[in-house]
Amino acid sequence: MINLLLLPIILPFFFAIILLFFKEKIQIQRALTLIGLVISFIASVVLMSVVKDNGVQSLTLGSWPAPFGITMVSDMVSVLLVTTSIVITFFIVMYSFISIGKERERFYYYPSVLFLLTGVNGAFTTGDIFNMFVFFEVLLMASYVLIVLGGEKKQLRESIKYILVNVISSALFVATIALLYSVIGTVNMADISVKITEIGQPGIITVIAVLFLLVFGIKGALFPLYFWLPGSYAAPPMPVLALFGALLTKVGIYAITRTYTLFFIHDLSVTHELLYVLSILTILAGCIGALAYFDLKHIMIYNIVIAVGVILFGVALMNESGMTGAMFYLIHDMIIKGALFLLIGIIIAITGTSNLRQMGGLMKTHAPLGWMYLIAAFGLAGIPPLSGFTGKLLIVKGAFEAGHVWGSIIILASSLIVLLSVIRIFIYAFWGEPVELKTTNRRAYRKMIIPATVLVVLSIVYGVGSEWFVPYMSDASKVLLNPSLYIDAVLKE
Amino acid sequence: MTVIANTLIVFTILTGLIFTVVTVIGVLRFPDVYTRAHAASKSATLGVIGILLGTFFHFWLNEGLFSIKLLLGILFLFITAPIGGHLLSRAAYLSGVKPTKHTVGDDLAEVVKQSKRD
Amino acid sequence: MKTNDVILQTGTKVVFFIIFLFSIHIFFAGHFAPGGGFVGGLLTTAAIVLLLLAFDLKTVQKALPFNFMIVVAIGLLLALGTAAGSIIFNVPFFTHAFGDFYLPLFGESALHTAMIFDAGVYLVVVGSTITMIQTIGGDS
Amino acid sequence: MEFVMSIIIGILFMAAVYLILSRSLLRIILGTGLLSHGAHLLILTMGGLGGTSPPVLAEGVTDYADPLPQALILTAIVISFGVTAFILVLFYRTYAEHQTDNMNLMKGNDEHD
Amino acid sequence: MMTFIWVSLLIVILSMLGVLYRIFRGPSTPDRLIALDVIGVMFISATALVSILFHTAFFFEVILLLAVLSFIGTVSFSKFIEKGEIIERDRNR
Amino acid sequence: MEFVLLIFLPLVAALFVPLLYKRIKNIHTGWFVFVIPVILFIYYLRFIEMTMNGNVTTSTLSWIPSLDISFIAVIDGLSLLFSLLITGIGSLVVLYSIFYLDKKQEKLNNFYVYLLMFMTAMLGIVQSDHVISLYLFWELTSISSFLLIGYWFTRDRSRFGALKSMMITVFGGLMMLGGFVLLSIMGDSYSIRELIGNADSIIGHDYFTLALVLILLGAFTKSAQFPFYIWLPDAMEAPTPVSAYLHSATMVKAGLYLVARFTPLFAFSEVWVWLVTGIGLLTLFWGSFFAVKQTDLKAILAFSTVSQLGLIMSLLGASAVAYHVDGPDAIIFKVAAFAAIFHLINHAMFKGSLFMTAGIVDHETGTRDIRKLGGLMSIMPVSFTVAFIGSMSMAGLPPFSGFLSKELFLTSMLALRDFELFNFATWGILFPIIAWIASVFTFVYSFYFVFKTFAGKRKRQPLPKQPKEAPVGMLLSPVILATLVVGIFFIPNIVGKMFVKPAVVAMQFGLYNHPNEVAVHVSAWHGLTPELLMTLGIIAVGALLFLTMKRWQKLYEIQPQYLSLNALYDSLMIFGESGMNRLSRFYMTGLIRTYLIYMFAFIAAITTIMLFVQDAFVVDMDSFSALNAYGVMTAIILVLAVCMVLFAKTRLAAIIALGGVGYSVALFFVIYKAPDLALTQLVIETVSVALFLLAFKFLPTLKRHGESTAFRFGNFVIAAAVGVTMTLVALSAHSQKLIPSISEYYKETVFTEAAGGNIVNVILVDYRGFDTLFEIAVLAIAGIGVYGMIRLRLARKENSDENK
Repeated sequence: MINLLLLPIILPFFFAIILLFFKEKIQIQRALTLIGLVISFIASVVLMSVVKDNGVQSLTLGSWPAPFGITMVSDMVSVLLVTTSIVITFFIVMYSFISIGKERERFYYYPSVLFLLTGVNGAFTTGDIFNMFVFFEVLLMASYVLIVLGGEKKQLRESIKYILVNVISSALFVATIALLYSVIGTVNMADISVKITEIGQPGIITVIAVLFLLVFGIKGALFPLYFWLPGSYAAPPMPVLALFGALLTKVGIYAITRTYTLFFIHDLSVTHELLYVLSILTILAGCIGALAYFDLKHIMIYNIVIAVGVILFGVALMNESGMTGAMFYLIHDMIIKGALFLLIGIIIAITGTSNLRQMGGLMKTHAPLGWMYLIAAFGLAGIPPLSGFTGKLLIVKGAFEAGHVWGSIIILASSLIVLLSVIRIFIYAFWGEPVELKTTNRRAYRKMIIPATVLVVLSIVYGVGSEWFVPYMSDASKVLLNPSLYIDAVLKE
Repeated sequence: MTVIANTLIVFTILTGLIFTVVTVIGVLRFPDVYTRAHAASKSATLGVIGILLGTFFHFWLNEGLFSIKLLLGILFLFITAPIGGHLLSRAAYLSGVKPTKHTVGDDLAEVVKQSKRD
Repeated sequence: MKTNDVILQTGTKVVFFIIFLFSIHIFFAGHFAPGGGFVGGLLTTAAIVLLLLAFDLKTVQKALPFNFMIVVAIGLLLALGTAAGSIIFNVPFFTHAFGDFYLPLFGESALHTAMIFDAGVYLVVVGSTITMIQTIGGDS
Repeated sequence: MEFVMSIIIGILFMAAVYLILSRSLLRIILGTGLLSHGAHLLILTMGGLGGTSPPVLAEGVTDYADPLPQALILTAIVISFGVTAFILVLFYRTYAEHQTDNMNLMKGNDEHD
Repeated sequence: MMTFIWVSLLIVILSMLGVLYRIFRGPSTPDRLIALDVIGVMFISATALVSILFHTAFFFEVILLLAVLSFIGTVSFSKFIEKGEIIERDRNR
Repeated sequence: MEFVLLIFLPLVAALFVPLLYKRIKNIHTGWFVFVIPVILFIYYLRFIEMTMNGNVTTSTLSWIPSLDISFIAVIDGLSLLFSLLITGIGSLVVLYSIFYLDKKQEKLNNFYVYLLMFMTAMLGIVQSDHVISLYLFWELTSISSFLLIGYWFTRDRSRFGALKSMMITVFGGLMMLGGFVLLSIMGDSYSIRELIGNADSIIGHDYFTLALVLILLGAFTKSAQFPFYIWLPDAMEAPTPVSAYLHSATMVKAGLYLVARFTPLFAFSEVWVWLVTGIGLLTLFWGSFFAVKQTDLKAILAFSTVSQLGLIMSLLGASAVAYHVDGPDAIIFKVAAFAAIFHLINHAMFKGSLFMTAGIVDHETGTRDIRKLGGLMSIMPVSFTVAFIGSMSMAGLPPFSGFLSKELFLTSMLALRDFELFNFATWGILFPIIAWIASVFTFVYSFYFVFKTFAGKRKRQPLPKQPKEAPVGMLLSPVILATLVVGIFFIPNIVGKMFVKPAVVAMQFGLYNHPNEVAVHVSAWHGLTPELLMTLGIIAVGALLFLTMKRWQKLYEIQPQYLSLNALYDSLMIFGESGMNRLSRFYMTGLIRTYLIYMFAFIAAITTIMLFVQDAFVVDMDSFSALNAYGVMTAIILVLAVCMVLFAKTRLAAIIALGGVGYSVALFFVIYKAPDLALTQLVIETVSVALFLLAFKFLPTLKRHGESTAFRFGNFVIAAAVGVTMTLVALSAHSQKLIPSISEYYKETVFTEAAGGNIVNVILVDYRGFDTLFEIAVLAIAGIGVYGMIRLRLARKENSDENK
């Protein structure tokens, strides 16, 4: 089954198309979406085991030899991300059943989600830089639809900003690919890597590297390109926000990671130093935002920014600990962000506001929610043995090994800020004098808390059972640190 | 043969060119929209048809390619150009562009006024 | 004021078919000459737009009673199906097949699965652009 | 010629950025349009402007233009068409809801309550 | 022969530039549109001449296409000027 | 037996607590919980024999073996002592809580879950040999104490105190983690004992001092040293059993434990001695001085805890000096180690009992305000006795255990004076002086605590509750502790032999081979030494100060509120909220234009800088193709069209101009031999124009919205920067075509392999068909989006609902 690595992309795509036929039949849409996701998940798990056993899988589409057709590559990094994305989407879709509303469901909400997943998985898997652009567009287009679906005033206003920024970044992306093509005449990622090595990364390639960083930095919310993110992400309904928070910035991070470990590895003192500085600044900027707001959504959104900084910091180190840590943290962040956004969504649904000052005492009425939230919050802050710890530990270790003392101390201190920001939510929303709640539907509440709980449990398993994941993560970092593994798999013969 | 062919080609293209130049003069020099539209829709169409015919002959006679596409194009232009000219003039009139002072009569004005009253 | 568009409508009836045929031609020409699914699709769209301009949404809807969203879906399925056919033969995705076949009516003719893919492209382009134009035009 | 093209690309980007930074929604859309034109021309230029014949097989022609950038541009054109259409509708819907097309009045919800 | 075509092309292009003046000058929108229509038509001529020069038939599609598009453009612009909306929902209402 | 598992016993038991609480209503849940620490205590007693012989036992439970992370439990003298304190005092606290907390009113399930969790955490800290698992438990104590302090979560003070303690201790913990990681890199191991074994390689390392400071930050925050002590008084919002547990015997001792544990590694550092001793003494003084200011019973005890912790800390610092000296001098610093451990035990006893009595007073009178209390002696005789014993021990008076350790403390401080290492000589005199002054205040607050509460007259205004003696059950625990306080005074050497000496051996690793070598003999009477004189002085001056307290207590009011450390913390937190808010408000304007300006400016700047710094700006005229008349003309048309877009006054003109730009681009495609592109571009441009015209019905006319000249100029500068950058980069990239394109392949194979003629189209449907597949997907999604956007209008629905 040589096409196996395509299935996690093709299956959501296929089901999304099928859903287009069932516009008014919401029940069928729901069922098909779940079925599609489950099948995709199975495919991705099989793929993961294949990658684990046989190393990097690659397939050049259309039976063309490698640099000429489009190559799809599944290494451990991509397959991990793909699997996690599918899992998270699954739970968010489950959550959407209750919270998104019939209206949106009728207007192609589920197909859009699946298209988004297609784009995300495609971007994770592709081995061709222009094809990556296409997948970026798929996921962006789907995200435009999702962010604006419903047409509320605020949504429309923020969508404009979101789309504007992404249009600019897309144009820049195309331009950068063009520049790269001009210099080395290829768009296949493995081939690019080989050719850059051949010419030894002259200055112009370094400039292109910086441009790539900027392009992906816009998508991945790197300082000073993240400004658009908080406002835009706060606009759409909660499941969409959860989807964005868990998946979208990660695509940018993945792209930076990929390009900065596969292409631009011959002038680390410039490119990676820049990445290093920017990621630290990203962390700081995220911390400022996370503290500045009293709005649940905004606090969480700024935590996305912080996480971006932490992960890229790990990547910038370019040593084994840092890279493994970054991978650990990346997956952790996807799971925990998904969980936290869902939990916050429940809080907002219960209290009817996202302003912390108008909440209080939920512990008396919704204790399980409180405990789930607290666990997730500690997980986010990297309290052992929860999921964020291993990654952060390894990143810090990597930073010390690389001699970046202050960087790692900032990372550690940022954990404190993260903790403060999320615990503040706990203290204000769950502790304190209870405020009067609007009457909520207990059944809906119970249905909503299930997917969130499962995600939290997953994150706990991920943290406590780190041992099970270490081989996968170290495989991932091995591929990232040894581009030859990737190249050999693509340009075999 | 070539000479005859070339003569034909040159003749048709030249005709086209002349009409084209006439169009430009018309569009630049005529006093109002309606007269310009006249120049544009009639002579421009003739101009392009001439040049296209020349091209058609060139490819047919010199390069041995009988292009249906070009003929189709000529036909198409022949049908559409007047429609376009008509629509533009009407649009201009209905959007209230005044004709030049030299205009003798304006029969449409009555009708428009009438229907506006209704 | 209320105007009739008799000239336009009559012309359009002819011109529509010219454009449509031209678009089909361009679509089929695609593999060997400039053209292909995109341009073909867009040109068909242009033809339909012309119809919409000359008549109105309701009339065109009656004349072309498709749900264009379904057309999009069919097009996507067609494109994906062509590409995914290779999964059955366990060759890399998107491996096209071509060859000379003897067809009863057309005689010896070259068939290329890429054509089917291009047809998918054509349908999607037509479907989605017309959907957009119809919905915008139908907006109040 | 590439020199001229590079300057054209610069001008397109410049005009696009200028328009995108303005206050009026409509001008912003115009800006995004120009931006994509700039990007497409950039690909074309970067592919090299040489080549005496279009990349369609013909007898006796050996010097074809580089087909790959053209294919990439085609993809990009279609995508930006989709995006432009979407943006257009988004903008007029926004205008309908907010009753303004002044970006300054759509300050957004970075409210620091 | 080729020289003649070259010269013709030059004339056509100069004509286009001449008409371009009308686009900038106006004074009314229909004026501009007419000029635009003319430019579209001349564009077709230019393309035809270019294809003679280049000895290639690939631009014939372009020619036909330009004709089609120029027509559609003209129709939609004139409808826009006339009615403000180019596609009506139901004109019999 | 794998005793590492026993660490988790309380945690596992905690899982059953909610169940028991729900099912069994009649019996106080505390009774079930009580069993756990008792079992553990008895279990740990068995190890005394072993540690007395200086033996060590370990037990491992692996967690992430691939990363070399596991739970390694070690029982040696030090960890055993702490384990016994944790479980022993834990049992007493649980016992006490059974009577203190009402089973009907309180959410006992939560309380005991937290408490058990905390117990696990503490056991984990003291038994962990692996730094990562140590850190894990360390944070677990922070979390469980957060929950315990915030137990009455509706109270604002509880929330505040919980957050404060967590922030400060977690901060320390994180820094400590950094230190641990550094250590593990330097010593190539996570195991503390292995690290100590590799001390030689660590000491010379560049990061040695940094690691030391980071780890000390952890210890200082947890042990409430100056200036981090501020969380401790606020933590008194917790129920009293919790205070008794956390702040006498366990949590705050974790920092001391850490310092003791790492002494063998860091003692070689001068910085260590200075910091630990200096901060310890400063804390001792500071805590004791401000304890007298407090009016809340528990606050007095909190500050006394701070000061006592400082005392022990300074002793630990002094004990590190033992590594620097040989011979007879060393003995005194070895005594310091003994004193530290010994005082730690004593402190656990008397402070536990004191907290419990404070709780009893609170419970029975309804207030903890010392100004309202007085004369309770007759009503609550047992409580008074316990409090008296505890206080006297704290003040360092015979015949209570505190006296003995206090004497040893003074001895050590005096020794530091005489000791000429690290330039102590000049400043050394300060050590005994500060120690003495601090001890005076210790004396004062001890008396203050016990006598203002129990002695004197009853205050006139009635207490919230009618005071009475506490029930026997509640008194049981404090009485046991008080008995121990007295008992230890009479058998100090047995205690020393059983507990202190094994601990000292573990702490001063490498100096001894066997606990018996610790040559310290404690005796109540050791002649008329300077220490004794100092004690006498303390009593005299202390008594005087206590009697005149009313007169000078006002002095505290001189210190303005805003100069305190609490104010610093508060302002930090406020800065974290409103300050950050203001900062963020400053640059997060909500205007997309602002954000775009940041982005564009950054993009242009960094790209241009890189271009020149990397010497990448090359313009190679030879690589360019010749100027082409059509090209130039098209370029001119394009630029004209762009200008028209820029300066268009009406929207129609703008759209026409945009179309013009599009057509010019198509013209370029024609010129540069791209017929497919030209076709597509033309059609798309036309369809787009049609779309625009279609949408114009809904769009406003073109307005500038009062863009000022400055505004436009700003836009222009940014735009120009971006434009110039793009030009420069494009030129450079084109001038450096280093590797020929791969597209020759397509030209060669298009007919033979792909059976096509139009290479571009074949690339689109075959070579790169995958792109096309998803590109049409983009178009399809755009269609969906447009459809949904126009047809689905929740906003309007909302509005119309409101209008009804």
